[in-house]
Amino acid sequence: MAADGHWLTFLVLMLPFAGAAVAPFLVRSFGHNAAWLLALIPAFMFYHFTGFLSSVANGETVAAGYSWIPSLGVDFSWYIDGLSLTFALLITGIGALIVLYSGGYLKGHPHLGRFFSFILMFMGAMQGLVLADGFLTLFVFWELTSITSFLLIGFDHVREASRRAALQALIVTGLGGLSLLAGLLLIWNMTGLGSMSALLEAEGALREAPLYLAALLLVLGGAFTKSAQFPFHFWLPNAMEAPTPVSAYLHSATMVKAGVYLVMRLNPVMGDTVAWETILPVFGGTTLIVGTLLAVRQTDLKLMLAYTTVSSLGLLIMLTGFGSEKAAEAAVLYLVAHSMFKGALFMVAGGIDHETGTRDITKLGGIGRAMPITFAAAVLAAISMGGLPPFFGFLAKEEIYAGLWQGSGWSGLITLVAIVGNALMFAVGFAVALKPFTGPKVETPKHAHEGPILLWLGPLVLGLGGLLTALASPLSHRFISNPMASAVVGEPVEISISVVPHVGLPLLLSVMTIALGITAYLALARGREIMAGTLRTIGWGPDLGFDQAIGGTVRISSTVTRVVQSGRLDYYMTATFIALALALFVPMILFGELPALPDFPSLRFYEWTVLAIAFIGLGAVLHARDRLTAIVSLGIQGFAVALLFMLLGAPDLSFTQFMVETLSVVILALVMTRLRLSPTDHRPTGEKAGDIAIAAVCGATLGLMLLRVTQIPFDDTLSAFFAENSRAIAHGRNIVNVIIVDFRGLDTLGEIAVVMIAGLAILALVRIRAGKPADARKGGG
Amino acid sequence: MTLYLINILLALAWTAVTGSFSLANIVLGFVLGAGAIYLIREQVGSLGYFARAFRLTGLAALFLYELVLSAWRVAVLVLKPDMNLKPGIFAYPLRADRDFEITLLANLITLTPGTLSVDVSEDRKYLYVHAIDCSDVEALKRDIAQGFERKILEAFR
Amino acid sequence: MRTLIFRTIAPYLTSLMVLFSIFVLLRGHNEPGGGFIGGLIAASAFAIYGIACGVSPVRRALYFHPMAISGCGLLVSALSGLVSIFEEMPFLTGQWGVIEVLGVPVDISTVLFFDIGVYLVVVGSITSVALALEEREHA
Amino acid sequence: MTDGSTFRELAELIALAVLSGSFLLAVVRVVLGPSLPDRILGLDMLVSIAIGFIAVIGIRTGYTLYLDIAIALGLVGFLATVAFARFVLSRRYEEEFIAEDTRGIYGESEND
Amino acid sequence: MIDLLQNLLVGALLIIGAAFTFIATVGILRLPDLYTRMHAASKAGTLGAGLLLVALAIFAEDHATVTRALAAVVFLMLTAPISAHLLAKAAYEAGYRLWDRSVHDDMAGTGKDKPSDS
Amino acid sequence: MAVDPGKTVDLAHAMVMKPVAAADWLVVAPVVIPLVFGAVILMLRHETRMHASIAIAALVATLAANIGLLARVIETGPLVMTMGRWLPPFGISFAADALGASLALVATLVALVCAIYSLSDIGSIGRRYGFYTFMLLMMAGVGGAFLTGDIFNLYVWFEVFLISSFGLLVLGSEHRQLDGATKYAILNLVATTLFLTATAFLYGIFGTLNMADIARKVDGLRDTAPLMTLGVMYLLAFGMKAAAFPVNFWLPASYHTPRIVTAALFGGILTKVGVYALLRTLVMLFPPELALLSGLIAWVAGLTMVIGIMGALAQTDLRRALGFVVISGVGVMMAGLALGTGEGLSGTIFYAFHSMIVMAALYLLAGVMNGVGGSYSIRTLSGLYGAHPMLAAFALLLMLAAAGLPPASGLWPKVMLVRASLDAGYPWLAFTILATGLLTTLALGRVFILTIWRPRAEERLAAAVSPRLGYTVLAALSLPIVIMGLYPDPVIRVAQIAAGNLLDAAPYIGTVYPGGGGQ
Amino acid sequence: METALSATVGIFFAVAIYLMLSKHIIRILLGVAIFGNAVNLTIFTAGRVMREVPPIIPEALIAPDAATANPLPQALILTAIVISFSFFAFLLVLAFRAYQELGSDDTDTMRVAEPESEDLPPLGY
Ligand code: NA
Ligand code: NA
Repeated sequence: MAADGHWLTFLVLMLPFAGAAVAPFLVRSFGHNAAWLLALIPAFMFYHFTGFLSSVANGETVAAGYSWIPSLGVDFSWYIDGLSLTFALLITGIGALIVLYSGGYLKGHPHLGRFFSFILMFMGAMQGLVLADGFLTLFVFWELTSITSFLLIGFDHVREASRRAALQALIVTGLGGLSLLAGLLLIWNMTGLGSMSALLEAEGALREAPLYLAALLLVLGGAFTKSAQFPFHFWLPNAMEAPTPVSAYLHSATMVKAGVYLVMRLNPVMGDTVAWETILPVFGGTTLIVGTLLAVRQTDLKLMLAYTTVSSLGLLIMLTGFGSEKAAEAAVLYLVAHSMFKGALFMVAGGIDHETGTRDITKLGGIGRAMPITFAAAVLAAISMGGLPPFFGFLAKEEIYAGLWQGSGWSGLITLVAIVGNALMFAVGFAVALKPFTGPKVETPKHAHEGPILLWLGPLVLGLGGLLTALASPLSHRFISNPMASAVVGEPVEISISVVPHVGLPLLLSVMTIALGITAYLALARGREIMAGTLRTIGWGPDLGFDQAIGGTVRISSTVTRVVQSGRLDYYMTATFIALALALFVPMILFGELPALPDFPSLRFYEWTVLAIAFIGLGAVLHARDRLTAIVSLGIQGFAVALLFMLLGAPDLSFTQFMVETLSVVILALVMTRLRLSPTDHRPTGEKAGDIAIAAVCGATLGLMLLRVTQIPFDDTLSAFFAENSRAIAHGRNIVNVIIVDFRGLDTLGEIAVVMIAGLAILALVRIRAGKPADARKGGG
Repeated sequence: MTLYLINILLALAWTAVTGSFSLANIVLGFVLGAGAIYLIREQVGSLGYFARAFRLTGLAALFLYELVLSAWRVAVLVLKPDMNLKPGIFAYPLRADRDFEITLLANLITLTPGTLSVDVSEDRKYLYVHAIDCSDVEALKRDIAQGFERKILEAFR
Repeated sequence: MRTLIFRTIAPYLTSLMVLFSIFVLLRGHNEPGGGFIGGLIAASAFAIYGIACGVSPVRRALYFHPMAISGCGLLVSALSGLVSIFEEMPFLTGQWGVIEVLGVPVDISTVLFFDIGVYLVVVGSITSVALALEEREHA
Repeated sequence: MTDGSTFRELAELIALAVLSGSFLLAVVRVVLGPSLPDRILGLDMLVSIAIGFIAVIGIRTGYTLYLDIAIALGLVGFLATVAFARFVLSRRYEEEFIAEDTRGIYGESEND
Repeated sequence: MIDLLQNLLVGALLIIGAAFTFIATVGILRLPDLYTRMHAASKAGTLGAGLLLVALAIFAEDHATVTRALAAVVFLMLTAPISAHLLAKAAYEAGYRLWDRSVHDDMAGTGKDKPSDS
Repeated sequence: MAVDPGKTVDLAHAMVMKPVAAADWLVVAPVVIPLVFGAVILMLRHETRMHASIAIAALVATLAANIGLLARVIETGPLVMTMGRWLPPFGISFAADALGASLALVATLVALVCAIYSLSDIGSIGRRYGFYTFMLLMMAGVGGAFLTGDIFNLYVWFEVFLISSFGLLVLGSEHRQLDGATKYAILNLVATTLFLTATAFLYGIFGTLNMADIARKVDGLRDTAPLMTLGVMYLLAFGMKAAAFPVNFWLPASYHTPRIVTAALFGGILTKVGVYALLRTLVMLFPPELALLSGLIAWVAGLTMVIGIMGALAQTDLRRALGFVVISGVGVMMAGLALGTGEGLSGTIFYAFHSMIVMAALYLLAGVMNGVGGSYSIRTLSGLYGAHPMLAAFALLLMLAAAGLPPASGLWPKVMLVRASLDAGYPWLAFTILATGLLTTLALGRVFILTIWRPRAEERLAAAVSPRLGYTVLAALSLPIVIMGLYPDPVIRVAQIAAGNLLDAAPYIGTVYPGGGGQ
Repeated sequence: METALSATVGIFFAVAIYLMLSKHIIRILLGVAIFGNAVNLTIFTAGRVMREVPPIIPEALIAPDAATANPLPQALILTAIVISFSFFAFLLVLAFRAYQELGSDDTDTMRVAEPESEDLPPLGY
């Protein structure tokens, strides 16, 4: 990968993480004013990216990076085109405003430094996500956004709702992340292409790949969870537990758009298929309607905005997946507009909350006089949101209707969905922007007055941004909309729409939307009641479902674990030996590894006697009425084995076996001295039969295996070598002993280590007694 | 004890002189050494040494005899179709009072006919003996007193 | 179990058995036996001593803690394997030599020390177990 | 005519046969008990028989190296019996245990 | 001639030794109580094993074997009575009563048969 | 007749005549050093103050030897030493390839960190009754298992670390320990005994125990010998050691019972030895059998992952939950074994490195949490964030690592395994691996929010134990976790070399038998 | 001979496993001991069997002049015996201590590490 000249971009990619590292120290020195310093980081990044504007506007792209994991063929690489550049500018630009806003909003918070760290880390992750070229680069940043958002949502971790929301976001987006990873790896496997730029170049490769649909579903799993598409939308409103700067930044302007970004990014290579153009509009449209309906139900400013965000995300997905070039252009315009107006409105909501102590829209009114700048910012944003000229939102809305209406029934349905959704969003948007500020003054917990500059600068800039970008639409189209739309569509496109209304169907539809919106605005209180009633009737939703899923998972896990890990040794042993029986029996039968039929063994009478003694001993152990008899009987079989070894030319073995058997019995006797045991053990007959069956199968198969093994011609090279060299080189006549101390001395070294450790462990067992911290006796010396 | 050491030294000298360390040669050296000491018995006061050696030999012989005899009796008893047993434990009053003597006596009693040492009383005055035929306790006591116990006391005092 | 009869004879029996165990250890290279069996016999001897006369006399007789003896044994075995590093030979290569003791040539080898290490480990560990259990008995 | 080795070999076989029988009988005592000391006695007997067996095998095969095993067995078999005796002693006052343990031969079976 | 004598002696000792061993086992099967059985084991058993070892000693050619065989006999003689004593004492003190047709028991009432220590 | 054979026999027929450089001793150093120092510590029973320093010094030396060994193996290929100078296969060969050397290195690193943490976790009684001896001997056993080239010798080292782990497990004799140790000991004993039984059959078939020798003989015996049954026996025996479902019971029954530093040692190291043995036997010795077993092993892997993580979800006691997390990790490693491909195996090997460090760190983290929070129960443990933000940072990092999320080490092996699964036509295995990652996130995420974030109801307790030492060891373990997460390339390279050595045993065999023929 | 030993081994294994399936530790331990013997006999048989000729080189020879029993399995078994003895001793004492502390040798009743009635972990957040 070409590295030259791109180090600055790499630095910019890393810069927010460095900022995260120093943020706590800056806060320690400068308090909340550190925001000014820290805002320089995104500002610098923004500045860096503006440098790409002209070349990207000319249709150039930058794909660069460093070799990261060559052993896996993975690069750390980035790709700058209209799409990623726009996102990068939004992220850094809004990011700078958010940093400032945070300084005001969380002024005096004991963990402000930590907050800045988190938000900067998030910024780095989000920026990396949109710029990433390599799949794994993308995935890493994708997951980092989930993790940092977990930290940010849970920032106010003392509250249970915060913790719940944080975990919920982590799990839902984590689910999506893994789905995305699977999708990306599948794409990589199918096409051999591991980066976006490569994929974009080989345009048709993916669409024709055999598992296209699987890959699509997996990738969409990532996109839909991240972008809160129905039915995964529930985590987003809950994430409003986060401090408002987080809501404004992550949950409206940036992170939730990651899914939209992904869909847009893949549109040229995955779009234009029936699946794509069905799944996206259906889910997007549903999300749009559900989101707006739920938004109507809310009284909390942030929640109202959150649900309209859900709707907007649905709208974006619907537009991107619709399949027409115009719709894609509309998505681009709407995305930019939304980032500005929604970010502004969230900050306004936060400002109101900060200054009045409440966010409940029914408890707010008439504070416009006290907070004029905030009011202005709110109105600016709301107009854009309502799609009124001369704001950027208006351009977007015109383009939406131009893109969706194609005369067919399907497009009619989609257009209808868009109209209803837009109208409701219009209503909610203005409700947020007007209701608290206008009308009679309502008493609020805190006495409202205008906040400090840090609190109103951000919304005001963004509100004005919606106006300026629209007014200067040729410029914004040239540098922003066109390059981005080209990237989404996959070929150069030219957007011409401007603030000057063009008479036509789109304008008509816009007027319809506004009319419907005003109606809805006026009937908002009534609509709220209806929705509340409806939801009460349904009584269940994905949010509740999440709790049930978690609880259910834990419960099922617990049940399964209780069965599998029963805590009873005899179950464990039974399972183990059933496994052994199967492990021996099945392959032996399946692969024909049974022994040939042997001759009847010819043994000498005393050899038979020894075997008989062994069997009698075994029988006695089994039959023993009490354990003591069993122990003594154990001695018999050990004794018989020792005799057997003696008869089979193994004096050392016989010697050792005699000694060991005797000592075992001695230790048993010493140990058993203090044991008061019930004389018998009970094994129900059924259990007995099962145990006998298991034992018999294991025993029989092991015996058969041994017989089979001995029927193979034996290679005695090793023993011949030992016999030849035992005395000649190793100076010992007892070959067995020479093996033990010389040929295979290492075995013996390990063996005596075992003996030593066993002795020590037994000493520890005997001497250390629970609760009594010391070994009582001094006798240990 | 000193004489025993001298005897061993003589045996070693013998083997060194003859240049063979074989077992037979050592035994031969020991016997010859004993003979040499016997020659000078009056000068070195070794009468007790030999007397004790003879008594020990006598004890060993008695023991072997009794062992074979007892084994035989047990064999006969066991193989008889009708075992008319009158077993029991009796307390044998000890004359020996040194640990070593008591132990030796107890062991010898165990290895010999129909008797088996079970325990020594706390005050070491009595040896409890289980006899397989306890019909005449006094005769048993007499046998022990005049057999093993006497021989032991002779050998070690 | 500290009966007069047993107590009187146990020390002799113990020394006899220890002697026998060393015999078994030393001839292991040529005849059945070796460090492990020798160690077991010696440990049995100490166990008998302990049962007959109590644990303290055994501990006094051994002087070192049995587990220290065991550790020493492992060390001896491992070190005897390390000698060969000086001869540019692999771990556990037997080194043989003859030293003169009072004019008598005596074969010594690292292999012998290895076996002695085995012996010590076994004596130490098994004795430790036996004594610990026996001691608990009278606790 | 002969150096008597035929007789010796015959004697070896007889001894082995007799010892085999003894083994089985001793095992029967161990298995039957009825009391713990009876079983211990049986085990002790087994050791004695094994020592003899080793001697006979030594003669029969000419490998006298088994002798060391016999010596060790004698010594360690002793240890086993000592330990068992110790075990028996330690349980001395468990009336219930002894009552059950001895019922078979000292109690009912003799009287009934 | 020496060979013949040796073989005959070895053969005889083998048979006698084995026979004594067998008798001992019959004894421990037939005799009525633990204490009487111990007579069989400690006498006939020891003698049997001892004789077989002696047979080996006579059969063996080298001194080392002879010495060890005889040492084995000595060990046996040394340990057998002690284990008999310990087992008998332990059994008695543990409360294993004599055979009910025993005629004499001087140990009864010495305190050995009932709890004496705590 | 004085036989002085050394002069009359041509040693070259029996012995390696090439002098052995001192540097070649690197291959046994990881065994000999801990063994010797373990014995020395035992001899100094009462000098408990010296124990820790000796143990740490020994482990540092072992670590150095391991580093040297791995460097050499990577540079020049497998390194062999046949003990006693005997020609292979007559002597016991130690044969370090990238797999064994790298696993030994990571295990030693974990042990060293645990030894440092033990300074605060193990008192003088524990030391006196052998904590450090157990620990060092366990490491000797683990090192031996990783480095030996002889299958019976492998059994011996298994037993060495097994008995040492018994010692560690019972140290303290608490009730739970005794119960846990009983199950652990009996089930593990069954496993090693099965291993030994299989080895007996193997010896009966091959007439040799040297793994290189087996590898070169195996093709000639394929038609005549019951190798399938043998392979299944090894699978079962080592699967048990690795705690694979359905023979994983011993692990959750015991790992939560001993001192936390012991649990960390176990959780980090022990199961991986089982995984290693599976790789060594099945991949290197019985590849066609492995191919036939692939489907079965894949099922085992999947079930192990799922059962493991479900167990973790169901626990209240943090340590018990971690025991189940260990099991689920074993499932992930088994997945690579099932695939049997280069990428799958290198994923498994990388995952083993990762899992050793992360699981040890998680247990140590639990220990520190207990130290400052006074409990292992997620029901009562809470409010740690306020007083100990560093702890929260470590907890988060380790949670991410265990779940396989960036920027920690767990991501890459999972990526490799998922890719390999897709390649090998096991999409459901890939799915299971990923789903397990999600459930791990859930399980540990719950732990995180409950113990770290949830505020404490009552007044915060003063920390019973200073977490400083805990932070030190957590930092020491976090460093490799983050490095492996951000720059995994060197580790992947090692894992790939190791996997390559397994799949193509020729270099391994060639090093053990330099002449090509051998005998 | 191998046939008889294989059958013997099978019986040993069966008995051992049956005992190990018991609930009582002492019986399980007896099973473990027999298990060990079974494995030793397996190793022995797998190395093929030969009667009576011990692998010891006669004094007069430099190497055996006739076939002897296979020494390698014997050496392996020695190692295995020692190891299994060590484990047996440990398990025995462990069982003893467990009995002392937990008051039972029934594995069903000594469930301290994994108690029977464990409630669910907290389901909240
Ligand atoms: Na583990
Ligand atoms: Na050995």
